[in-house]
Amino acid sequence: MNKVVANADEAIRDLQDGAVIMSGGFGLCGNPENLIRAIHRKGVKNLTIISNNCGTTDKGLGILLQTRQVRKMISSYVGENKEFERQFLAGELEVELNPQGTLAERIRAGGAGLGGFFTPTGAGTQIAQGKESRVIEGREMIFEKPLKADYAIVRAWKGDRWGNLVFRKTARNFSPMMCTAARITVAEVEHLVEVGELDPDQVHVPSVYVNRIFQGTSYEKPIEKRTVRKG
Amino acid sequence: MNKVVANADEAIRDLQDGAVIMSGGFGLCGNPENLIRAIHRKGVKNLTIISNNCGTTDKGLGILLQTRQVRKMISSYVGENKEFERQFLAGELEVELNPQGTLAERIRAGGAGLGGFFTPTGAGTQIAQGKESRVIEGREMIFEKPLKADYAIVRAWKGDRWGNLVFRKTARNFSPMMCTAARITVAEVEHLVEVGELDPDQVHVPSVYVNRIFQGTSYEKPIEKRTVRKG
Amino acid sequence: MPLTREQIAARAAQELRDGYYVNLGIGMPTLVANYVPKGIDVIFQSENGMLGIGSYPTEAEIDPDLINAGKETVTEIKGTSYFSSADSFAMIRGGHIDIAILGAMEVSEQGDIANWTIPGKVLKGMGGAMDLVSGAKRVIVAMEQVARDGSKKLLKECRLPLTGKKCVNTVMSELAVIDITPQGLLLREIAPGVTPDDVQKVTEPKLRISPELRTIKI
Amino acid sequence: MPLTREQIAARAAQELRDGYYVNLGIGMPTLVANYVPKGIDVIFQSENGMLGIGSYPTEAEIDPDLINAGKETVTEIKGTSYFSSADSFAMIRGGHIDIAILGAMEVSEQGDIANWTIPGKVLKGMGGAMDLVSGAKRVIVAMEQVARDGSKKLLKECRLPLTGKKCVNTVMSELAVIDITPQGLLLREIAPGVTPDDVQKVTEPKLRISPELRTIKI
Repeated sequence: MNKVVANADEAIRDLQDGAVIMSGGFGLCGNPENLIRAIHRKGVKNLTIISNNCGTTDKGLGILLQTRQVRKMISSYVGENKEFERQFLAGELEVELNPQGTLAERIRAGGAGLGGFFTPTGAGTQIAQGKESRVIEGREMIFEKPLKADYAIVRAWKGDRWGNLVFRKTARNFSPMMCTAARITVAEVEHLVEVGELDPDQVHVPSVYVNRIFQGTSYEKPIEKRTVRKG
Repeated sequence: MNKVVANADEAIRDLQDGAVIMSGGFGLCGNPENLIRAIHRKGVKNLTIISNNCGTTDKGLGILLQTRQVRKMISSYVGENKEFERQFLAGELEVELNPQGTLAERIRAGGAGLGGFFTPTGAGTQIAQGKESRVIEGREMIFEKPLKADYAIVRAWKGDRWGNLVFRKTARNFSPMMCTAARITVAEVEHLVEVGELDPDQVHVPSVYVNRIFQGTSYEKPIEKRTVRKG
Repeated sequence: MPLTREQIAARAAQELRDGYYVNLGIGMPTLVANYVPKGIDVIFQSENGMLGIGSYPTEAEIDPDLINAGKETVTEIKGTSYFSSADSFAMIRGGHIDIAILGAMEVSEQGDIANWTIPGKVLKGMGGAMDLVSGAKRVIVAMEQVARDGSKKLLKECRLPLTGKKCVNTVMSELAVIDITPQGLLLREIAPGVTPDDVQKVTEPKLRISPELRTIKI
Repeated sequence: MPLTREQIAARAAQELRDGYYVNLGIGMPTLVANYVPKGIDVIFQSENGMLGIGSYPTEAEIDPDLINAGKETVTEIKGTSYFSSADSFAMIRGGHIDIAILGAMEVSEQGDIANWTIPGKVLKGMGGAMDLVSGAKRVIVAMEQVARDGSKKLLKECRLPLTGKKCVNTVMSELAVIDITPQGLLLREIAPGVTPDDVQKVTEPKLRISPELRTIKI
């Protein structure tokens, strides 16, 4: 079994126009930087991107907006991005907003083979429009459907050659669920290790979910809000 | 914040007749042995137990059957227990069987505030009887409801004084979800450590889910099927 | 005299109890962390997947893999744990967070809250706000009584798109502490030197005044 | 000559490919692990929360915290991971297991399977069987053609309570390899010295015979 590929370009060799891509990351934290750059280089268009945010104007997924590669975003929060705003207002970009927890749970449901779930989040708001609703144990709940993708792209801290992944701190966020919900999951890792080096009790994503893996390079890890205290 | 109690008896001091209790463990693996013994000693009756299995005739949860403390079991597999069979056939014990994955997912839904979910598991079988069903993306699915409990009792390998838990190997099984789905969660641990000793990236159950914790003693850890190869 | 933003945060912090798990929204609610009563353990959750938020880092401690939901660099404490977004919102939605303290643009006397969008303005998204207001055991809104344009924010019905229905328990403003009850708004505490009438003037629904009305102490 | 149980397992193992993730049921399917073709990596999943099952332990290696779904003591391999039951069945239900190889009491020509209970007999429960048959990408049933009481097990309709509907892809028995297709049962391979007529005699529905019918090679 060999899931290791040389680099990001090889990892997305079969990515085509119109693909649905889930991308891990919360803001610019935990972004699969190598894979985003490779998609940018490849120039595929009409992408649907499922990701909590859409980067900033010139960082993260934002660079795919600059080149007009994205047709639709499925996200929970898309502030901090002027180009996004412009394309949306001009009708060039379709946007589907989900409450953050609903987005995470829909991705999990997609990966877990569930047909959907009832959640209280968003009941009675415009998010509920057009959705089935019912009262369960005295609470109004709405029905939410699973999300799946053609590709999931994530960045982990460590990964072994079989695809077992370990994340670091809040860089984990949406990545574990996304790995489960795509036809092809690609992981870039900061440290590619041999099979057997990761503690089996502490694997965040079991190898079954990862199809391709490589060690990323040139991590920029930009910080959006550099808040500090005096030392 | 002090969640540490002296022992299992103190941990279940307020447990009453008729309570609904989730118990971690798969067969006799990962059982909260101290807590099961304490429930046995306390003699509370008419319990509803939610656990994948019901121990064996004289081990694990099976000892609560011997003393007729259990009114109802919600499980997936209840073989290996003669007393169970006798009480069930005599109409003394109510049993609700769930597919194992549905049981796990219902407990997760209970802890996660969901109102239920559609699953393909069990569609077209007697498990589907009386349940709502619908075709989703071409597959028949049935609606399953969340499960909650008054108490969850689990055994972890390590836990800190705030209740962060780490499990070991296949002793993890149902315990992480059960911790989330009860009004009062009690964890017995093999090693009680100071706050800060567990790696934050590798906590399986965050402290918010645990109300009471203590270091267990006298672990028997019985083995159901001792299969060996020649060394 | 009306409370300052810092004083509103300090008043909100008085609701914290030993062992509480708390989620703070961005803006004024973030300040609440500075006023945790001495001698108690309060653990702050961040919906991007962290329980146990510490202070901001020193320059040397900055870690791009460690941010809060407002995308600010933070630190961990002893007892911190990290988890995925699905697990984080399971925690929030499942009622495991004792208090969420949030800002708002509008709150209604039924406890409806609007704090995520203004039609026709910039599209941003609700992030985790809808999950937090529907999931936390208790929702406290920390906000000023009147918007910058002079309009009231505590209303009979919200005019902006809702974040959640019937979910706010208490509003803490520069003038008052107001509970949302099945009988409507209940004025429980009032800023020093402020009269119930002063509060009523900037509140659209009729206020009931608690028989135990007292002055806010910071 | 009909295959032995070991030979049925060996034939089933021929379906394994490098990089497959596989769940084996208890009984005969467990034997499949002994016949993994040389030079490929096949990873076995156990629904109690383990990916990467090793051999049985030596006496010295026995660990009560490490069992498979049949409650047998096992070992881990390099690359093993552990997870919760909810995560394990998310993996199964979500279609991430390439093949499940299971025993059965009855299989119908539509691919229905019954393998969890006999009404009036001892109550045991379905365990993870219903999830496995509905979740795995491919379901192979390894079983004998005839039950101990002489009754056929490959039927037009199952008589026992179902474990799952339309989920079995292939049946491997001591006599044959039979695919379940939209057009019914397709006899693809046959044991050495056995005729299609021999197989038909112990099979209730009409068998179609593959134009490429071949002899099973172990």
